[in-house]
Amino acid sequence: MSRAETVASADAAVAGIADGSTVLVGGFGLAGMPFDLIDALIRQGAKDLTIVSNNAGNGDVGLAALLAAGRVRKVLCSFPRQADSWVFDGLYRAGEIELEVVPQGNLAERMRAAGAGIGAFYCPTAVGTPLAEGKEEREIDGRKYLLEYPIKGDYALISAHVADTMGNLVYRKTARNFGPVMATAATTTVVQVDEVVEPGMLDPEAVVTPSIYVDRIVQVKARHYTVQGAR
Amino acid sequence: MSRAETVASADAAVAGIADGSTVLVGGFGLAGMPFDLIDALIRQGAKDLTIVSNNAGNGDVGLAALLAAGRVRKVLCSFPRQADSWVFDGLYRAGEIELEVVPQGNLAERMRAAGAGIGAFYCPTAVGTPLAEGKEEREIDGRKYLLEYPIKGDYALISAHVADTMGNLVYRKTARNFGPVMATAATTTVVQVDEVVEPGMLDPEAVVTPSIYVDRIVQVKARHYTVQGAR
Amino acid sequence: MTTTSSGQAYTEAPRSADHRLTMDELAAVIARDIPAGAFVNLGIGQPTKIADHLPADSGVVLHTENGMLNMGPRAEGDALDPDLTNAGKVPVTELPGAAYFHHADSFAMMRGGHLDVCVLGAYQVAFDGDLANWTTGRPDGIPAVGGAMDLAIGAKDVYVMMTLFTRSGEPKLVPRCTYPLTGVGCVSRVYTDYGVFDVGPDGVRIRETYGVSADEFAERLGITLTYNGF
Amino acid sequence: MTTTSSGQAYTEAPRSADHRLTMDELAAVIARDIPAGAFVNLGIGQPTKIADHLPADSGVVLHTENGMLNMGPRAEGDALDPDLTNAGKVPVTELPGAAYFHHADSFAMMRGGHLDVCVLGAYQVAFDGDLANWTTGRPDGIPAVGGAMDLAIGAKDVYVMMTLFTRSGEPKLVPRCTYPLTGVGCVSRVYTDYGVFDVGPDGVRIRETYGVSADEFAERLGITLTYNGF
Repeated sequence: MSRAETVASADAAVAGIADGSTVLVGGFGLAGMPFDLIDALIRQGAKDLTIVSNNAGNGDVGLAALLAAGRVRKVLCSFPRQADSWVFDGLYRAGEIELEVVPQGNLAERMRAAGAGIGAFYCPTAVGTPLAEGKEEREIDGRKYLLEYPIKGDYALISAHVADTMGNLVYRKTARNFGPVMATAATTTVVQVDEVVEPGMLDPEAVVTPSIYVDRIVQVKARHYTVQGAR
Repeated sequence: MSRAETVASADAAVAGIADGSTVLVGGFGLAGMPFDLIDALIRQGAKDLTIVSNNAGNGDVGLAALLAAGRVRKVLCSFPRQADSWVFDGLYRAGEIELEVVPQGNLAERMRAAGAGIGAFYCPTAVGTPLAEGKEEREIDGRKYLLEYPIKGDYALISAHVADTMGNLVYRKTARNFGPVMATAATTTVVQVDEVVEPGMLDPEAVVTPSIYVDRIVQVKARHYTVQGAR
Repeated sequence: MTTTSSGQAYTEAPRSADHRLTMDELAAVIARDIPAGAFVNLGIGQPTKIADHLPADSGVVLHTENGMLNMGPRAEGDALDPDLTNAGKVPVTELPGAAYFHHADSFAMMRGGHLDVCVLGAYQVAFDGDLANWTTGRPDGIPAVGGAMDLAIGAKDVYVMMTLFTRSGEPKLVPRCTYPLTGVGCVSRVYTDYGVFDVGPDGVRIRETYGVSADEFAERLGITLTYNGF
Repeated sequence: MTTTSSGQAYTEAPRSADHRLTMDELAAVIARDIPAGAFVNLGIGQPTKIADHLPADSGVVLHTENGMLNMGPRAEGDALDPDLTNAGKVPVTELPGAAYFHHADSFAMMRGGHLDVCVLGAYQVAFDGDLANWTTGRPDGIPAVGGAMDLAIGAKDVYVMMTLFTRSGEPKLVPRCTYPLTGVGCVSRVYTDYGVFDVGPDGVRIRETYGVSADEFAERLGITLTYNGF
């Protein structure tokens, strides 16, 4: 990937996402959710998308709004069902959306494998459970493992705290969650940030996502989500 | 692992390492090499050791001194042969030490797998080369991979820049190298640092090795190695 | 009646002795059993209560799988930060010595066996340590596993905190789980309102009971328990 | 004589035209071919010279596999720091926008195909792109692979920089490697003092020559080359 491009709007940031794309969407619940990019994706119009994200939308914003707009064919996630996942719940019950449930750690590790050039890996999670069905099992040193394959994205849409113009990223607290992993696993990584600074302004020891993983950067206005647990 | 212990001397830090242990030793050449811990290990006397490290000693210090003391049965490393690896070279040619050569990225990834509870992984490195001998090959999505197994240590001896008393670590520049990976892959991780600070003094966003991976911390005097390339 | 398994001496006993425990009392019992300085993940729901009962000087470090070590108590007022939540998406705080990491690193930490204790809720636990806590398997349900299967294998010791019986009186500590499994043989101890049990390859062993005799257990759980200390 | 493959237009040509190139001239040719803004790993030895020929405004970001992006030039004087070296253990500097990471992350970056170009030295390259650059296989040698096998598969394009012939006149671009392999079919282009060649599943294609005709290549390399542009 050549050097990251800083674009002027979220619309420019999501340009070119084709129908049928696999899009990795950052966030754990609302923390780290790239709201502006998702809103732009809704305006952009790409449909028949496969979305990989930890959840399947909360309330009526972000991922939930994308689902409500009818753009998503399939969701790979660990935890679709939440108190405020009514949009997904309705689509799923109506048979209008496919769901693949992946244990949360496997979701992260399978994207990490995609980014790291690992062909597959043996993982102990879910051995002996219904989610082991159809997976190859192997015993290594007396412990059982399942063979897990990489999850690669055409695009990753993530949110970070500060980017430099080269594409180095730092995050804030637990909003870091899936962002750094997704950035490595997509052909094109698009990030929305609170602030863009010049190279040299971020501590090279504290960079979490190195510039090589970032393709497009857009600075957005202060986040407009609320604290869920505080409702 | 319960909370890290800050000990008063390098000798206290390496106490209990048994004969026949597998010891992961940080450093890439001299950068990040835990000199004080290795010197203490020589005094401590453990023998018949298996050492996992990127190199097999430089000059007559550090790992080279441990080898020269006759304490090492086997070395797993990526690059034993260097301009100043005369100690290893002599032992190897005399048949007094075993060598397993592992590609550098596999060395890191196999230790990462040990730390991450991955049973084995398919890696494209070394396919079709002499280092593929005896390894299981598998084609996934049209590409060939070799099955690689974790490398776990009884101890890791590493060097970092600053620790807090809980065991959180930050490193300096490319001296980071294998330290963070080895810290995850050993039953007991021992770290020598330039400085120990109170919890709260390190930026939680910039911690590289979280406290859970560290068992013993010892503060040492300024490093006494020189810049190789500057000779 | 309070009993403990042989060889186990409790100097503190912050529990009721002659009636079943409330979930809050049970949380205190579990907090008592967590070793000082341990690295611990408390599952969402009831297990989060355990944090409130850890002594201030316990040195216990809490992990939350959404990417943090040394998590502090629930955030209130000005401390509320949408970027800082626990795995249940509840706003929390950070303690001095905290560290943040991404999801792959966080689950590597669990899967790699670095946590000392993980405490989870459950629908059912089998005598051999099998765990069912992610789905009731109802055909109209939406499957959602979250981190349950990762947590089930994600610590040296996996404890379960649950009521011993369902609302309709069915035992939840069972010879064999009838609900879909979360993990196989992964639970080592079960804390319930009526007693504490070690489970595993050797079957169930009673550690403590609260207001119920061993005979009553045998009758109500439908099995004869192996136990020490009575 | 200078030729280029069809469809390839070079606006800059910092090379000698009628004699074989020095390694320094060859480094300039490679620098010319590296796209602006590319992420590049330069192997130890000759390839490190390429950095000296990159234009100041190229925006090329150098990776060193011992854990750094946006590595700067070799360190001198006060800038010498034993904690900051390249993969050849030579002290280097950091440029604004640098980032440090550990070895597993660094090799994940390579193995995952994120680097645009990697330039390596070689003992031999086969027409189909096989690479031999880690050992001569001598029985008295000490095997040492370092990052060679990881680098061989560690970029979208793997280029080789080498003399076309050994000191004793044997071609190093060969129908089939006789030295132990570093990687299979991994090289896409070979830069030599006598010319530049694309290699791969379709065989060798001459891109440029320096002081040698295609017929001479055919004779000296012992094969008939497929080429464009003559």
